[in-house]
Parts: sequence; C-alpha cells; structure tokens
Amino acid sequence: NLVLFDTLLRLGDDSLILGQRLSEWCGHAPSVEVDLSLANMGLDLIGQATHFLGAAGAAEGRGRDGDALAFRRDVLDFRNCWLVEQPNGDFAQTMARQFLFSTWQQMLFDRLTASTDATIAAIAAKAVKEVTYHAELAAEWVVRLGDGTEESRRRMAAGLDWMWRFIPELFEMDEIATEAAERGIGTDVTLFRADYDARIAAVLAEATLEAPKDQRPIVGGRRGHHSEHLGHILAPMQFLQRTYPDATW
Amino acid sequence: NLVLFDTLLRLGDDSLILGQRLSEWCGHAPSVEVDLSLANMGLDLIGQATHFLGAAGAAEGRGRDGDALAFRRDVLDFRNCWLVEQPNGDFAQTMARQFLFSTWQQMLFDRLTASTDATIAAIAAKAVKEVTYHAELAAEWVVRLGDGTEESRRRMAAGLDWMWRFIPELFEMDEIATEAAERGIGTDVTLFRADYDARIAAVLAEATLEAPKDQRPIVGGRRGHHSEHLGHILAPMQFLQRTYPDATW
Amino acid sequence: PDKLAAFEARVAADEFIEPKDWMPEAYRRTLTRQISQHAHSEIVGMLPEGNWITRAPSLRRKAILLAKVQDEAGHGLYLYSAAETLGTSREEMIEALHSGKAKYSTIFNYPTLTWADIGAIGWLVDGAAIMNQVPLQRTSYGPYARAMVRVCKEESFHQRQGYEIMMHLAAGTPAQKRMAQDALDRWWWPSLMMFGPTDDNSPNTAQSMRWRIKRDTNDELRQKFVDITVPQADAIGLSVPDPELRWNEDKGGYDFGPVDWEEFYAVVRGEGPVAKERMKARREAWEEGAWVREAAAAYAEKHAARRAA
Amino acid sequence: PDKLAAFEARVAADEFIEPKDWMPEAYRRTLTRQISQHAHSEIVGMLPEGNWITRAPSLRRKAILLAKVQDEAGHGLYLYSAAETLGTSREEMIEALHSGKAKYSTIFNYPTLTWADIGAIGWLVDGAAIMNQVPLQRTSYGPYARAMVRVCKEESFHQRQGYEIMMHLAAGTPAQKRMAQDALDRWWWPSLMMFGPTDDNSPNTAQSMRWRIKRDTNDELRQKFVDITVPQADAIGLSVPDPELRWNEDKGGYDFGPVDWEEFYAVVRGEGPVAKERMKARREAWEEGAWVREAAAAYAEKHAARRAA
Repeated sequence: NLVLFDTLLRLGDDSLILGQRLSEWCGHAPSVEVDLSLANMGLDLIGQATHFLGAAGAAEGRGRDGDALAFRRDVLDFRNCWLVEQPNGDFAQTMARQFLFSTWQQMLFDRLTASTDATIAAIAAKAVKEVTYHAELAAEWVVRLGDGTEESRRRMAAGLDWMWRFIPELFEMDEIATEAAERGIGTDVTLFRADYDARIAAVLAEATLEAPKDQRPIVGGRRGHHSEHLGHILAPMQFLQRTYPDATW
Repeated sequence: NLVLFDTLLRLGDDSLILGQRLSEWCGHAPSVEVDLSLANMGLDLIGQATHFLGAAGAAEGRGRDGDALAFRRDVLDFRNCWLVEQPNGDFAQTMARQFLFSTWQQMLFDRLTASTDATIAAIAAKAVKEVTYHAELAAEWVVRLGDGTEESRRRMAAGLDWMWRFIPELFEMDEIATEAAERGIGTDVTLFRADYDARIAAVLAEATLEAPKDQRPIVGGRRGHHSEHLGHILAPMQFLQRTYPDATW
Repeated sequence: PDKLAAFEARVAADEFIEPKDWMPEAYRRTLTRQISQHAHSEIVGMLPEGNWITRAPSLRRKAILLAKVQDEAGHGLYLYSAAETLGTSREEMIEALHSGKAKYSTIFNYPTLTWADIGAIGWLVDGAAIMNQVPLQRTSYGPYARAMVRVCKEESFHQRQGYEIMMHLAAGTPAQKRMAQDALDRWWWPSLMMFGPTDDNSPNTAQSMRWRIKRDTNDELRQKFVDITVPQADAIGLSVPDPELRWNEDKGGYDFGPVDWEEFYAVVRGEGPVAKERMKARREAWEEGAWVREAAAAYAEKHAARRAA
Repeated sequence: PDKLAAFEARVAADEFIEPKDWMPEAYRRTLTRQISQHAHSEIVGMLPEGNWITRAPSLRRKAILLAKVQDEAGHGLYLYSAAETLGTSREEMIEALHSGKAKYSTIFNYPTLTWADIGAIGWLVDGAAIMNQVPLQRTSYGPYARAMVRVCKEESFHQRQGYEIMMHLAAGTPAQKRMAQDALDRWWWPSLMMFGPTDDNSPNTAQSMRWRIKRDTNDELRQKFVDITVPQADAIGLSVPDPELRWNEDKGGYDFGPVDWEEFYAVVRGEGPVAKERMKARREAWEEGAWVREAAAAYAEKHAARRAA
C-alpha cells in the first residue's frame, strides 16, 4: 500500500504546506477583504490536508493519524512539491503561486473524483469546488495586478518569474505516480498539461503579461528533496507537538 | 541553590538569545566587515552562554547540561530580559539593542568578576573584555549613524525608540536578584544605574540624538514572561533537539 | 430643538435610528468613535491570535483558529460598514488608527506567549467582549445593532471554543496545566480592564446610556463578568490570581481586588507591552498593501472606461 | 614585447608578480575574474551554511559553524583586497556579481536541506575547494598566492570539522545516518562539478597553466578528489552514489560515472535550484545596507572636515 500512502501524502502535503503559507498572511494582508479571502483559502487547504493525511495514516496502517503525519515528520519525509513551499513574498508573488498551483489542483481534483480509491474520490469531489474558486480568485488577481498599475505589473511579472520554474514538477510522473495512475488511484497528470498551459496562457494574455522563460526543471519534492524553505516552515508548525510529545491538544 | 541556578540562567539566557539574534544576520549585513563583526559578537555571546548554562546545569544538579538547558526549555522557563529578544529590525535597530545591552552587560560583568561564586567570577573575567569591545563597537555605530545622514539619523532614532522601554528591566531587583546580591553571587545592578545613564547620555550627545521618552517599564522576562518574539526564536533554535530527542550531535 | 426632542423620544422608546434620520452631532461623533474603535479592535485583535495559527498544535485546532480569526476580519468589515453609514470613510478611520488618534481595545497590547493564551483569549477576552456587546444588540443605532446581532452569535461560539481549549489544557499534562494557569494569571487583570474605568471615572457613561449606545455601566458589567467567570475557572481547576477574591453573600456576587488603573491608563496611552508591535504590523500591512489597492482601483477604472467605450 | 618576454620568464621561473609590476592585460583580466569569482564564492557561500546557524543542534556546533562562516567572510575580504590590487574596486566587483555578469561557484546554488548538509559541505565542498586551492599558494600573482596560504590553512580545518560531523551522524541514530547518506547523495555530483568542465571542454586551461594561475587540469583535480574522498566515505560507512564507481588498479585511482554536464551548464546559467534565493539574499543585503555605508562615509567625511578645520 506504499503507493496509496505516498499518493495521499503528496496530496495532503501540498494542501498542508500551502495552507500553512497562506496562514502566515493573517492580519497582514493589503485589505480586510483580502485577509478574509486568504484565510478562507488557507482554511480550505487545511481541511483538505486533514482528510488526505488522515486517509494516509489509515492506508499506512501503523497507527499514525493525520496529526502525527503533519507534525511528526521531518523534511525528508514530506512529499509536497516545491511550488507550495515558496515564500509568500509580496501579494503578487503569493497570487502567482496560488494561480499556478490552484489551476493545477483544480484539474487534478477534477480527475481524481473518478479515482478507484473511494476516499480520494470523495475528498476530491468536495475539494474540487473549493479549489475551483481558489483558481478563479487567483486568476482574477493575476489579471488585475498584471493590467493594473506599472508597479503592480512589475511585481506580478516578478512573482510569476519566481514561481515559473516549479511548474514542471507538477507534471512529473515518477514511478509512484505512474503506478498510482495505472491502478486508477491517481491520474496521469501529463494528460492535462496542454489544458493547463492553455489556461495559464489565456490568463496571462488577459493580464497583458508575457510568460516567463522556461528553465531547467526543479524537481525532488515528491522524494523528500525540498528547497531550504520547508525546514523553516516546519520548525514553528511542529513546535508544540515536538516540545510536548506526551500531550494531546 | 535555586538562587544560583536562576542567576546563572539569567546570565546565560541573555547571552544565548542575543547571540542567536545576531547570528540571524549572517550573510545579510550591510558589508562584509559588518557581517564579520556581528558574527564575532554572536560567537562571543554563544561562548558566554555555553559557560553560564553549563554552570547552571551543574548548580541545578539534576543532570541537565548546557545543551539541555538551551534546547529543551520552553518560553516560560527562559530567564532572559525582553531587550535581547527584540527583533533585529534594520542595522540601526540592531545597534541600538546592542548598545543598550552591551553597555549594561559590561558594567555588570565588571562587578561580577568579584562574585563570591568562583565560576561566575571566572566567566565574567573572561567575558568582560569581549563585552567591553561590543559596547564600544555599538557605541561607535550609534554615533556614526546618529551623526551620519538624514536617513541614518532617522533610523537610529527609531531603533533607540523601539528599545528604550526595555532598559528598566535591566535594573530590576526582584527577590532572586536581591538575594544573589546579598550572598555576593550577583550584584546590585541599581548601583550602576547612574553610571549607565551617564554613559548612554554621553554617547547620545555625541551622536547628536535625543533620548527617547521614558514610558511605563516592561518587565517579566526574569520570571518567564516574555514578548511574542521569544517563541519564534526558540522554534528554529530547538528544532533538531526536539525532533531527534535520542540523538547526540 | 424639535428635531432633538423627536430624536430623544425615539431613542427613549427604544426605536432604531437609521442612517438617513436626523441625529445630534455629538451622537454621530460618539457612535463613530465607538463603532470604529470596535472595528479596529477586531482587526488588531487578529494579530495576537494570528501569532499562533502557524503554530497551532493540531490540524483541528489550526482550522478552528483560522476560522475564528477569519470571523474577526468579518466583524471588522460589518463594523467599518456600520460606521461608514455615519459619514466617515473606512480610509479615514484607518488613518486615525495608524496615527494613534483612534483607539482599540487595550487587551490586544498584551502578548500571546503560549498556546494557552489562545484559550485564555477565547474564554476571557471574548467572554468580556460578549458581556459588553450583548446589550448593544439593542443599541439605538440600527446598523450597529444589526451588526452586533451577528457578531454576538459568533463571539459566544468563540468563547466556548476558548474555554474548551483551557479545559483540555487544565486536564492535560502538568506542563499543559501550568501553561493554562499561567495564561489565566496573565490575562485575568487585563480582561477586567476591558470594561473601562470605574463608573466614577467614566463621565460619558450617563450620556451614552441615555442615547442607548451603552446599556450598563462599566462596573456593572465587570461585576457580571467576574461572577460568571470565577466558577468557570473553579470548574476546571484553575485559580483566579486575586487574593482578595471572595464570595459576598449579601450582594450575591464576588468581591474582588483593585484593578491596577495606572497600568490601564499607560496601555491606553500606547505603552502596552506589545503595542508597538501591533501598530507596526497594522501600519506595515496597510502601507505595503497600498500598491495592491491602487492596482485594483486602476484596473477597475480602466475596465469601466473600456466597457463604457 | 620585451616586457612580455620578461614577464613570461619571471612566471616560468616561479617568481611572484606584484601589483606594481607590468603584466599583460589578459593576465590581469583573467586573474581579476578568477580572484573575484573566488571572493564572491566565499561570500555567497556564507548563505547555505548561514541557513543552519540558527538551527545548529548544540551550542558547540553553533559556535563552530558561526566561526566557520566568519572565516569565510574573512576569506572574502582578503580575496577582494587581492583582486583590488589589480585595479578593480570592490564595489565594481559586487555590482558585477549582482548583475549576473560575475559568477560564483555553482555548488552554492544547491539547498542545505538538513543538518547533515553542513557536514557534507565541510567535507566535500571545502575538500574540493582545498584541492583547487592548495596549488594556488604557489600561483604567480603574489597577493593572490599569499591570500591562498591563509585561506588553505583555514579550509583544511573546516574540512576536518565537516567530516567529523558526518562521522558523528553516520555513527548516530538511524535517522541521523539516513540524513548523512542523503546529504552525500545530494552533494556528491555537484562537488565533482566544482572542478569545472572536462579538460577537452576547458579551452583556457593551457594559458592559465602557462601563467601559473592554474597548476593542474580540471580532470586531474577531480580524479584526485575522488581518490581521496571515496575511502573517507567508506571509513564511516556511507556509500558514494555512483553505480559505476570502481577501483582501477592500472591507473591507481577510481573510475567513476559521467557527470551530468547539462545540469552543470544550467547551474552556470543561473538555473540552480536555489540560485534565485542566493542572488536575492545578496542583492537585498547590499541594497538594504546602502544607507549604512552612506552614513559611515558621510560621518567619516564630516569628521575629517571637522578635524581639518
């Protein structure tokens, strides 16, 4: 069941880490409305992580629950992609990350509603609505900032430039992803790469922005090889569980 | 031996937390020379912390060594003052903190060389030279920035303004400090308050800066009641020891 | 004078005053100050709790806390809207906050030091807020009263969640229980200060009560809070940090020790332990977000222009 | 041409060229590029290790790491000074770094993911650096050679400390051993890339060797590094991640698999995994520190003026 376990970890960790990143904004957003919408997305993502990681613990069958998985693994055991662990930066950078990720997650969850694993299918079915909204909201901001002022345009372009190199990892099909797709638990993400590219291009066009230059793909997150950011995300996130190992909360 | 233990913790935690703060600058200072001098002060402070906390562990006699004390206590058990846990801010803020703290620490260590506790006396005798240098270096920067450009002056004033309210805590004589002074382990810090104020005033005068307005003292660090910053300092600092409790390094 | 008499008669009859109705300038001014201060408190109040979202100890607690802080942002929005109906823009109110002219609740100038503080804030701070706010559901100004109805419903939910955290900690490991007691020790007195100065130092109370924008005196509310909260602390085995606290059979309430009013006024002056952090965070969020707000406005304008063309 | 012949004769005789001596423009240019690139590597190299100072697992390790990074800043300083003797100012060199014109070692574009990476950097990266640098103690340019003497002494100290960390981890808990092996897996190939392209892709090697600013070819140094390092890995029970690695009795050294030169050139182009982080950190430090450098200059000027008056 390693494939199911790992598939669930990848899904759960993506949501968890991005949710954690978004929650860093709390109280610091450009307006109360934006604060609300970032918290709202963060909440959706933490909810998804709770379901996926709970299911991962069950699939593993070694008595770890979602909290144990979220709070008691170190970086090498995290399975999220590099994109979600990237720093918030300014609001444009946060929206660049959200747009590139949620657009992908929406297409992914859409397909996962047909997963042969009933739990994955059920979580995806609920989450796809949330994520569709995230993708739309982020796309609106990409357009608004790209086609807003000179400054917002510059910042939006810089945000996309920072995040762009992490797209290829989203479409990586390693052994586990391939087997998950073959077993129908997961899906072959390369099949919607063209749709994804088209959607990104359409939004960038509307935002009057050019796509950044492609570069050598950066991968490794799905095998536990992350950027330096993840360790700094985990240290505060896991502090209480690490410090008080015998406590429940 | 609670008084000795607590006295040593206060001394060690001040050095440890300020050393930790300074080490955050590493690689990010305004020039290589400044990077070097910040790392140098950080190193001195970590060295002092190692001695004081090691002695604290011995005084406690419950088998905790310096690392156990540094890496396995949570906020309520830390005994440092609020000043040292304040954020680095910009370089002026860092220098304001250093100036106000090192000037005090130098006067303190100078007196502690006469401590009836041989360990404290020995650590202080070695450290007072280091700290004298820190105080001088910081004072030079206060003068240089205060009397530099318009911008540096504004920033230096803002840095002092942020740190000023934490001075009274340095001169607080609670029960433990009083007993430590009576037993000759510690010293009555109020006795050098006037010297301290005079020294600060002289440097500010040279820097052509006015002293910030006094406000209600903020205290509590010596009893474990800290600002919100300390928790964020401890989370990364203690991460490895918390995450791998059975490991040695 | 006719208008004034009519206004006062409506208020006395517990009718709602609506934005388009005539009202005395002092009423408008007092209400604007009160509602905007309340709105600012919701927004600044996100910070001490936001400080623990990234460190919440379980996924469930993280979600609950995130939802709570989100509710507070929502409350801030209703309240700014209610205040705007009185003729002051949200930007003006925010500028007043950032310049230090407008105030927010003193309680948010204390640090959240441990996870137990999140429990203590829910239990004590939201508890005190509810005590203040429940009567305001019947305040004389319509938009404010209606905002309060929604706010109060959510606040009492938050209060229960906070108490539940404390209960859990108090029944937990020794370290957790210590954390809980320490949080109560630190938050108790500041919570009592939330009701404001004693009645003899609160000169505007009479006028505000006559206008039905206050329905009980500060001391009445404080007494009520103590009477409700002390048994809650007892129930989970925590002690209220007041050596003078004892039940007074005659008055059917607790006697309690004196609040440190010097501390209160210092905090009102902006000298609370983390007041500088709070204002810095809010100012930076606002200033660093300026380009986003400008971009959104520019985009909306371009778009409207294009559509019109 | 006389000057040139005299210069070449001195170099061939292993004499030192000093700043005031005549030298060919190409020599000056090549050396400036090489020394400044080396200086930049020291400074950028502070970042991956600096990333772990705040998280070092014991007070002793923290102090050692802080001292090491401090040494690197010191090396950066000597090297900038050595390069300045060739007529380019430190500011110009730093501008060239920030604009992407000047390079630094590709190795620092990889992330330090776990504590074991600090060991791996000391062991492998400093190890490779020493291999490159030891011969430079006898390089033809005097100030560079003298800087190298000091640098090499400290680097070999760092290398031993790094190996000691790895040894400790490899003998530690299973989690620690895994961390150590994983670090070796990730740093091995990038370390081999530190010696630069293969000799047949390194057209300037011959000229540099004639000028004595390079004393061995890239492939010679790489081979030497592999031969020294593989037994070190064996000694602490770690495996070098190269299935083609085997001892070759005939050449008295190891055969090893091909380096991924596509990755190398991508990293040279600035596409390393954390290249953006490194350049952002350096640029921000420089830009955000501008006011400090300006203030120091303004103060010094005022002061000099006052003294003169």
